[in-house]
Amino acid sequence: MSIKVRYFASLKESLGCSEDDLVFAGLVSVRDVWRYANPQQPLPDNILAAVNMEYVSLDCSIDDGDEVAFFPPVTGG
Amino acid sequence: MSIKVRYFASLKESLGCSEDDLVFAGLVSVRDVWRYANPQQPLPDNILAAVNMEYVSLDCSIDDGDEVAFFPPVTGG
Amino acid sequence: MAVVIVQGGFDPWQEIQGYQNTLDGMSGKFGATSVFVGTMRDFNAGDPVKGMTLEHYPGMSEKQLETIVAEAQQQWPVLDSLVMHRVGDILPNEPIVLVAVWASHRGDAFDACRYIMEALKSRAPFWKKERLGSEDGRWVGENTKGYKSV
Amino acid sequence: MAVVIVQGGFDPWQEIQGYQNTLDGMSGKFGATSVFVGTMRDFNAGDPVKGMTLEHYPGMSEKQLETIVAEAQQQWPVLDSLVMHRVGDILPNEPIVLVAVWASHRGDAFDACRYIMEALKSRAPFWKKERLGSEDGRWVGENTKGYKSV
Repeated sequence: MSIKVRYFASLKESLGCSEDDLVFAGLVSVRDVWRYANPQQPLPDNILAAVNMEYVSLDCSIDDGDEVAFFPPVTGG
Repeated sequence: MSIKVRYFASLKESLGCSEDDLVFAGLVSVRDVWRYANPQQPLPDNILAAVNMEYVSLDCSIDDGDEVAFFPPVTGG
Repeated sequence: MAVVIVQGGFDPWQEIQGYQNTLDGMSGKFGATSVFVGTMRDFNAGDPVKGMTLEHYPGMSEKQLETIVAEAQQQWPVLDSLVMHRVGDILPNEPIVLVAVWASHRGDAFDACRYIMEALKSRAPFWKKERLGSEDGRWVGENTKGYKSV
Repeated sequence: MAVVIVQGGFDPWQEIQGYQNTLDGMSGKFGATSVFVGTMRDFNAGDPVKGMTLEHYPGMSEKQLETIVAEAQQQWPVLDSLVMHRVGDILPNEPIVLVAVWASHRGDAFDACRYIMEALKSRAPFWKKERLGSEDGRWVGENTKGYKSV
């Protein structure tokens, strides 16, 4: 299955990457997506994750075509 | 001593009077002012009283030149 | 800090904009503005209302509003505020009252604005007389509470 | 109910006035409007700030704001609401966010407006990067709480 990964704000800057397209076989969680996409980088504390623009926990499982996003705490308003 | 008494809103309408000038000798309270000014009318429940535009209790004593006001619960805003 | 009793209509949004423009030295200092506008409805206590007349106690209404604003300033770091209240004849859909509070932070702005509004409803000497049909007017008996559990 | 992401400046008071004028059938029905406007300050965390850039997650920011507004509607009898949030480059004294809620009664308007604002601060995917001096920008770490005891 193929998914899109997106990064925002300070995370995008520190990774030097705003998005990635990944292909997986089998069941994967949001946490797995991070591991595959960033094998050198431990998952930062306080990170937030969304699948298809809804907040999810890091253990949420991913379906084909999903858009997975990682970002730091929000600071709008 | 001479004081001014004022009435507002529904109280003004039911008394048919918006203000009175009264002259007293000796110590009087806000409650006494009502009694002298309206001997036929018992003091209504829920009435509010002000002396010189500050809220007071009905037992507050009055000085020469004071403006005493009686009015129903306020309904502004 | 301004307290204004208004005879005749006013546009609350224009008033806020105009007042904010006069706030010299406030530029860049306030992060939060909390505003409440009370508008006349065309129904009350189950009846259609055609209009109303707002009576007040001139002098005392200003004095009480200024006291209320000073109390809010003592409790929260308010940078500035504007309170306007209309008197006289009013039609449905017209603004009755405006409370605007400027502060550095949102919690203070919200709290102070609501405090001023609740205190105004319970202590500022204004009285509403509604025009219902062709009949005489009806004095509004008492203000409802602004907090559910008070 | 409207949720708008704005690129470029906006005048919150004109926006409210304009939006309110489009609310057909609301005339005489709303008694209370509660508004919050967040404005950029020229200081933060002890440092002077020259400007900032607001990044967001296009699509998700609208979706989250619409969810938040729907939650407020479920909890309070909201007649209408307007939420605007700016993105892109911003200078001090410029508005960042506007929340306006129209309701019959003031308690509902106040509660719903504050709820939307607090939820927006904690859940809507916007990020601020401040420009301090001649240096690079600084990402704002986390939003402060809007209630004292939360």
